[in-house]
Amino acid sequence: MEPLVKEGNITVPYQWTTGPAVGKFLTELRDNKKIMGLRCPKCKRLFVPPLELFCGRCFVEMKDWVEVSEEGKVISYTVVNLPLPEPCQPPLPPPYALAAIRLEGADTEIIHLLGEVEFEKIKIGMPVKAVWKEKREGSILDIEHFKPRG
Amino acid sequence: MPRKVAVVGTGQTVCVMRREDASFPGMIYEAVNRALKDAELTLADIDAIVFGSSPEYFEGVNHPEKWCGEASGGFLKPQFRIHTGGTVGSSTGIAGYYHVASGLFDVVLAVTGDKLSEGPVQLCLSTVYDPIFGRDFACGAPSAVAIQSRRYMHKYGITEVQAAKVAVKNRKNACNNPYAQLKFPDITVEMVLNSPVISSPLRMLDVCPASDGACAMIFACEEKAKKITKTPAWVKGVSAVAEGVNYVNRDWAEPIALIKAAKTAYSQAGITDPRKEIDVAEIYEAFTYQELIWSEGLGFCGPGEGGKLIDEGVTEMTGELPINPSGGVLSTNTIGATAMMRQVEAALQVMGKAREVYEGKEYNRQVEGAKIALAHGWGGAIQFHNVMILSSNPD
Amino acid sequence: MAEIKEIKGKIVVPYHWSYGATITKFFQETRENKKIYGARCTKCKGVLVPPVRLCGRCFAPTEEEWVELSDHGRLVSFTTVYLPFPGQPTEPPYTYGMIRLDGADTDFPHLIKEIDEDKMKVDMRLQAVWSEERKGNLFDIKYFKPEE
Amino acid sequence: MEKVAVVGSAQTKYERKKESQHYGEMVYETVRSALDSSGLKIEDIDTVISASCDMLDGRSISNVFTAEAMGAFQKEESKVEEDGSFALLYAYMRLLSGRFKTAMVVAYSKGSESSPHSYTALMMEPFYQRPFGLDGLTSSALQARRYMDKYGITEEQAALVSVKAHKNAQNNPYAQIKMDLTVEDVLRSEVLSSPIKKLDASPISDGCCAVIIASEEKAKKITDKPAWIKGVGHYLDAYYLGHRDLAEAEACRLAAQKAYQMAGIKDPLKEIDVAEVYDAFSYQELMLYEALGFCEKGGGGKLMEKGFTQMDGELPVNPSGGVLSAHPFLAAGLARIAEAALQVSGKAEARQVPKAKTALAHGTSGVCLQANCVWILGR
Repeated sequence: MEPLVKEGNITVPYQWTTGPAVGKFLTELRDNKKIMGLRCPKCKRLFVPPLELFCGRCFVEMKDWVEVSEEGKVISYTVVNLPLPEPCQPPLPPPYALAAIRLEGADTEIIHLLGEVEFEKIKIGMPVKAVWKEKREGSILDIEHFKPRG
Repeated sequence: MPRKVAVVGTGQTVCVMRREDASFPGMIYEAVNRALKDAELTLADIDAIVFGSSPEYFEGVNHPEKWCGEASGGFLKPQFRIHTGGTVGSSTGIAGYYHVASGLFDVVLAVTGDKLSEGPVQLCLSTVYDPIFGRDFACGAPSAVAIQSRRYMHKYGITEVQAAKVAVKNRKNACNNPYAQLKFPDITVEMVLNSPVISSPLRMLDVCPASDGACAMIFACEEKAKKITKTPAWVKGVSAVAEGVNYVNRDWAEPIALIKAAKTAYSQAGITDPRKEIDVAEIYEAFTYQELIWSEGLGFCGPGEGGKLIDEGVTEMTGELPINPSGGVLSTNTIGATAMMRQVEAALQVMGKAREVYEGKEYNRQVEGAKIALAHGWGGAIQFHNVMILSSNPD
Repeated sequence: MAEIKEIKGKIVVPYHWSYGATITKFFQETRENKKIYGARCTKCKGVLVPPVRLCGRCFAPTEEEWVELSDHGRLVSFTTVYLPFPGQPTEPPYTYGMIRLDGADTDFPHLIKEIDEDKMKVDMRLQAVWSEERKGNLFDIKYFKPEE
Repeated sequence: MEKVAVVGSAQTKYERKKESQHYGEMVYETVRSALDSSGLKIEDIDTVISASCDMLDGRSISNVFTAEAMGAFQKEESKVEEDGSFALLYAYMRLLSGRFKTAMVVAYSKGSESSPHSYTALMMEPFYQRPFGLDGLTSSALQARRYMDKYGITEEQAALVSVKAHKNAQNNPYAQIKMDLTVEDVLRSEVLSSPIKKLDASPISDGCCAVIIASEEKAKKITDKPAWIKGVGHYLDAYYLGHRDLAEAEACRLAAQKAYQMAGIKDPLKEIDVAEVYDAFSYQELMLYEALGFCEKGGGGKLMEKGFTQMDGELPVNPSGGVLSAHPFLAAGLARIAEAALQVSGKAEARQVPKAKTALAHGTSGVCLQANCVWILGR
């Protein structure tokens, strides 16, 4: 007899609490098409996107919300060719391009998709700009992707 | 002889069914800050961090210590995660102790938590069961403990009424704890007995709630501890013992790992008569019957005498050995932080700090003159047991 | 619109749990011969079911030769589950217990049927009800019922 | 401070799929072999620390069913849910406290029962990163590109790591992927997530590693060739991928500094004879050269090109074939320590670096080298 294997999924529904920082960031995307960051009063870094209301480096509260530009430049990127199995749920079938983008004014990178571009033409340092979804639901994907800027 | 180590600061969040205002890392940050404030330290004073949380399926994020890295104070600091199931809170406290006892670090922050409202708890807990033998009819923690409780009742003639008395005692005690979730000043034995059956013989009020919450504590070496606080809680004994699951002649009513852990911790602390020498105990009674079984395992009474212990009022706030002045796990269960809350409450008792004004209201769960306290945790498939003895006296 | 406080979602994680050769053989016997086997510890001589390779109590291997067990046994403890929760594999109420099969020294978990809960007693005698269609898993035994 | 040494170890052969072996049996067999390697019985072990992962096992509280297989029944036990190198750290702390004299450290996983994509994708928080399907592979691809861009590292230089790893693996009986490759082979292999190609990435593996440590008095009784622990450091970096410079393995640099300070090492390239590092992707090994101080920042590619880290180089790295040749999650970092200990004990057989006196081992947890644990072992 062949060794038996039990095939099965663990499927779990969640209602993840965003916390106030992620909550506001996503709300601003949805309602105002604004990309907001939080500035640390101590190290002065502007975190975009912010994960929490505190600076993880300085361990102090951040209250200073700052709108940043929807334009920035590519710091790194990858073109994903491999179809990834569950639980990865990429928004597009491969190939697609992911990038780390430094938005103007920010001191961190935002991870997002690159679109409207031939993959071979993607370059580090390339200027890009957010493309917004018409129907926004309060998700990081309310920005459809970033596209090359003129 | 290991280095002397003390608890010098503690912090708990208020536990509720759902914290809508904070993410999981947000709660961790809150507990860490409360502990730092309590010890009058800043993060710069912390040499290392140890993080603890329970099954990743609770929050649906693998390696949550990474997600909570910054929140736990771990940015560019030494940090790692302990995960041992229900014991994780106390296992993390014990790991914090060993960080300092090793001599590698002097001041160490241990932080634990879980946000059980993020997903369906019993579904996640059912994934503890073997996928081939038994997961198909598991009902989270209650059904396993129901099996244990029924066997215990059968072996020793323990009654539903005796178990219900534990529920009443602890829910009343919880009223004196600002961080507790279920406060039930008017609860009666009848109410417990009339509550619906969850997994027989366990009824709704025999069972702990599911909570969102976090807890942190700071351990320090002798030299630092004395500088940080006038009232350190000295760690006099620690033990964490495992047993198996389906092993030869397992007796569900005889917690052999607990018996061994207690013996080890008592011998380290020089305790020979635990019922007399220990002033207060915080034990992990996620279900009523367990407070009775664990009391036996801890040697507070003989085997089968757990029912008598509650009948005679020994474990009431006014009794000879108060158990769970905090309200215990029956009043609050975040799972991740739960066993650490036992250690924190035990520390507060020997520090004389189990009385406080919280948001303008006074809470007093202090056992007067408490000098030696015990904290306990259990986890896994009712197979891991942790015991910590804390004392107001370093020697 | 209201400020976002939570994001709903779900995760689906596929698994392929290997039974391994030992458990495969155990289920081969339940499937083909309606027989339940255990393994004897080389040290304490206790019989473990399912027949795992290791006696955890002794940290000793079990004997190569397996022991055939009865499909009758004694109910060590039981519970009737009433609590419903999302994703529950069996719909409540249902009863399951730990069964000490004759000849075994460990408990075997299974469903118990054909008896009212209030008639059930710890230590009562039970017997296996075998499935007509057996696939080589725990449900080759449909459930246990009171001994006839 | 109490002296502690590695006195025994065992590894399974790492395989794509150990279908005929239940995971508990795999653990039991490995723990038995580790005991045999040191001539100890389970009664001689004072404490057991393990590393495994709920989500990878598909069994929450993953040590529930393996505690017995690890010999932890009625023993002082705990679990560190990190790479096994961190589990060893906790065991080391327990021995340093003086309460225990011996410890068994066990780490295992069966990648075949889940997948490396699950394991790493589920590390992503659900708000900013998970919606992109990011996992260990794709996030590491972002890191690789950033590192290559910042320091002018080439794909050829990274490919050399893969060539070396698979070549060295041929001398390791436990390794999974053994191949004679050329740089061309690596460059031409399928692009998974640019710039990472199939042969830049580690495989999916099943396996277990167990390591026994003992305090001085015991260690000397157990073996005449203990591998003494000289130093250890562990540090954590920022979580969100955009909140740190992915080109820098900063947490690894700090961990190494701490370990060097403890071990009294000032010039790692000269003083360390052999290193075993957690190279889940080829380019990460180059980053680690820099973080571990084998060369200056950005010098990893050159160091590789010059052959410094080849078996016949000044500082051979991953004589075992490293993680690129076998990647059992959680066990992979502990296996680095087992290998480093074999090296300083002179027991590494065909992969032995002659006269190795001081060895470095590195483990990591999280994606993109977020958490790191660095060990120095010596004679």
